[in-house]
This record gives sequence, C-alpha cells and structure tokens, in this order.
Amino acid sequence: MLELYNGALDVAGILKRWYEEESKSNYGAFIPFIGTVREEDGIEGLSFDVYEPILKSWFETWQEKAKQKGAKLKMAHSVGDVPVHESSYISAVFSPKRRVALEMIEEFVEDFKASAPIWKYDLKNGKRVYAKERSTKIKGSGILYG
Amino acid sequence: MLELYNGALDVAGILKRWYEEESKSNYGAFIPFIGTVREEDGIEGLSFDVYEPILKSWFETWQEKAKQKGAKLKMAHSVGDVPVHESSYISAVFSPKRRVALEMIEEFVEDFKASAPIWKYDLKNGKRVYAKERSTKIKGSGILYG
Amino acid sequence: MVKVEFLGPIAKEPVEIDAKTLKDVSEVLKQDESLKEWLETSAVAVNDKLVSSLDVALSDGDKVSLLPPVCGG
Amino acid sequence: MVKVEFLGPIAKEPVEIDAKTLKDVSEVLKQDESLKEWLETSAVAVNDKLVSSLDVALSDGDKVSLLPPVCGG
Repeated sequence: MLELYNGALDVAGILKRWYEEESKSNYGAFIPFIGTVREEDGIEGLSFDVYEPILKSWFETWQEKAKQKGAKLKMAHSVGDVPVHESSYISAVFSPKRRVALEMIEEFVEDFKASAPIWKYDLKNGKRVYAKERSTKIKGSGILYG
Repeated sequence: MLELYNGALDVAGILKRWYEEESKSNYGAFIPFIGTVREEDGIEGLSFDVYEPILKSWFETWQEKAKQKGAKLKMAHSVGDVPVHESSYISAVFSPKRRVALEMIEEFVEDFKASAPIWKYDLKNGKRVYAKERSTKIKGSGILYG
Repeated sequence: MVKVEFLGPIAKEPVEIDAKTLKDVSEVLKQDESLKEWLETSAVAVNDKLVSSLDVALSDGDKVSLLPPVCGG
Repeated sequence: MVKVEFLGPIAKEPVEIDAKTLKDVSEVLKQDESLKEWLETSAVAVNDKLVSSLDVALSDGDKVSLLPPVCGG
C-alpha cells in the first residue's frame, strides 16, 4: 500500500493498477491526490529524501484509522530527483461513501505534509538545496534543545 | 471538459488522458473523484438520464469559478446502464496549489450531487426504478405548485 | 404556445400550452392530478435556464422544463 | 553506547554516544555549535518511534534519530 519509487512516478500506470486492485471491493468512492513538480523560481526539479521506517509506521497508523471507517488508503512517493512537470506523490482513499472519502483525503494529505518524514530539495543549477522555507517542523520538535 | 458516455466509464483511460492533457500546464495538484456503482440491495446496476443543456451551463458556471482561482475542472458521466463494480462518474480539479484543489473538489462534488440535472434508477430484476429516496430537490423546486 | 417538457422519471410526453406567464403554466398543469407530486418536487427551467419565480413572461415558442429531484454520480 | 543519526538535510555522519537517557544525548549534542539550529527544529525518534520528552531511558544499542522539518509531496 505504501510504494516508493526512484525518480518520477508513472501516474497513469499506478492509478490504473490501484483502480483495478479494488475493482471488486465494493467501494463507491475513489479519490486520488496527485502532486506534480511545478516549474517555478528557475528550478530544474525537486529531489526527495525519505526515511522509510517512520514513514511506514505513520502510514500504518493512518491505514488503521481508515479501516475503522470502512476505507482504505494507498500511497506512492518518489525518492531522489523528479524533473519539473513530472509527479512525485500520489495518495488515494477508497471508501464505500463519498463523505468519508472527501474528508479523509483532505486530512490525510494535510497530515502527510506536516508529519511524513520526507525532505525536499530544489534542484537549481545542478545543485540540491534544502527547501527550508517550505518545510514544517514535526510536532514535538526541539526537545533536544530544551 | 464535460464528457458524456453511453454506459460505464473507461476510468484508467480517462484519467490517463486528462493527466496527459494538463502535463505542461504547471498545475501542482490534480484530484480526481471516481464514483463506482456499489453492489447493494440486490441491484444489477444503475441507470442514468442526463439533461445535457442544463448540465452544460451548470458545469460552465463552475469552470468560471475555478478559473478565477487559477484552477480547471473536468468531468465525465455515464448515460444509460452501468453494471455494479463499474464507474459512472469522474470529476477532477487541477490547481497550482493543493488547498484550492482540496476545497474545490469537495464543493464541486457536493454541488454536483445537489444540482446536476441527472436522474438515477436502480436496475433490479431487469426493471428501471427511479431512486426517489436518494434524490435531492434542486434549489427552488416546487414553484409550479404554489 | 409554449412547450412544456417533463424530464427524467416523470415519463410524460411534452405538451403545448397557451400561456403568457409561468403562472398560466402552473394553472394548467395543476389540473392534471398525476402531476401533483412532481409539481411539488420539481424545479423549473425556461429555455434551459432555471427560474425561481412564477412571474416570468413567456413568448411563443418558449420551452418550459420540469426537473424532478436529481441524483447524479 | 547509543547511535545517533541525522536525517535528511542535516548532512552529518552518525555518532556513538554514551548515554542513559535522551537528556544525556541532548547535553552532548549541544556542545556541537553546528547542530544548534537543527536541535531547535528537529523532532526525535528512539528506535524509529517519535518521542515527546527527554525522560526516555536508553539502552545499549538504541538508535536515536533527528528529523529536521519535513516537506513531502
């Protein structure tokens, strides 16, 4: 359910496979969220570091939450370099009913942004620059400084 | 941008085409909503009537609203019979930023449910039965009765 | 004459009515007992635009549509 | 000894520290001026579980990870 890929995602292929995997599961609503690298500030692309052990347990906690509402989550993310106009992130919720799906995709994507142990770098003039300004401190950060 | 099909939708093909159509538009977020016919109450499927002239103007009003936020909408819907486990509805928003996309897909899908001139029938024992209990009166209904 | 059409599940053939306003259309349709429930629950469009009041002037050839409760998706 | 690893952009090799609690780890890392900003902004995991207090007892072979601000997607 949690898939990591080197480089850009094959969006059409992943969506097709996920849709087919659940084609007999009797879910009424399927909402994928696809994140694509925007051309801005002269970047050539983005690059990602992922810390898989904590990403996995974060995802499993969400999967459990989804299960309690009769829903299911899937997620794919890139590791390494992704050029502009290519995609680095897909998450999706399947649910019997639309309200659960609409609420869950929003909460999941927002918590992903705030909590998933993934670090983003701009690729600019061949260099990898940490996207510090766009990054969010994980809840509970700073305890070692106290 | 508004596509009507006889029978079930080719979900994987439509998503692939929509994604590719906007691959150079520099949208950062793409959120499709896919509605699939659930197996319940012993139905064989659902069937749909669509009144295209008003659906089209409803959709164009939404497209204008999306445009003002830098976003774009696409929609596909079935006309006629769709068997269980097949899909009858896809709508999607493309937007530079995720917040606009997350909010718009929810508002769009909810207004679609309340306003789009589409009528649903259960297919049961080979008969087409209007899904009266699950249907919603369009805003302003009942004036001819007053 | 205006043409009145019944969409979706109403399952009734279109009718031609001599009417100057939507109020006239309402008076005529109310005489058809089988339409009672649909008049209560349907929205109304004139020439494919939804309207919210009976004070709409009609011209010869106008199209009035009844839209019963919807359920797309 | 516990192993301390620095994730993502911190770009520092792991270090081995003699520590009985996270507080001990904090004391040692605070002596490295180059880590000041990262200590302020990073979350901490012990054996891949995020923790929210320094009162965590550590055992020989435990892994402590520093997670700087994130931005997936």
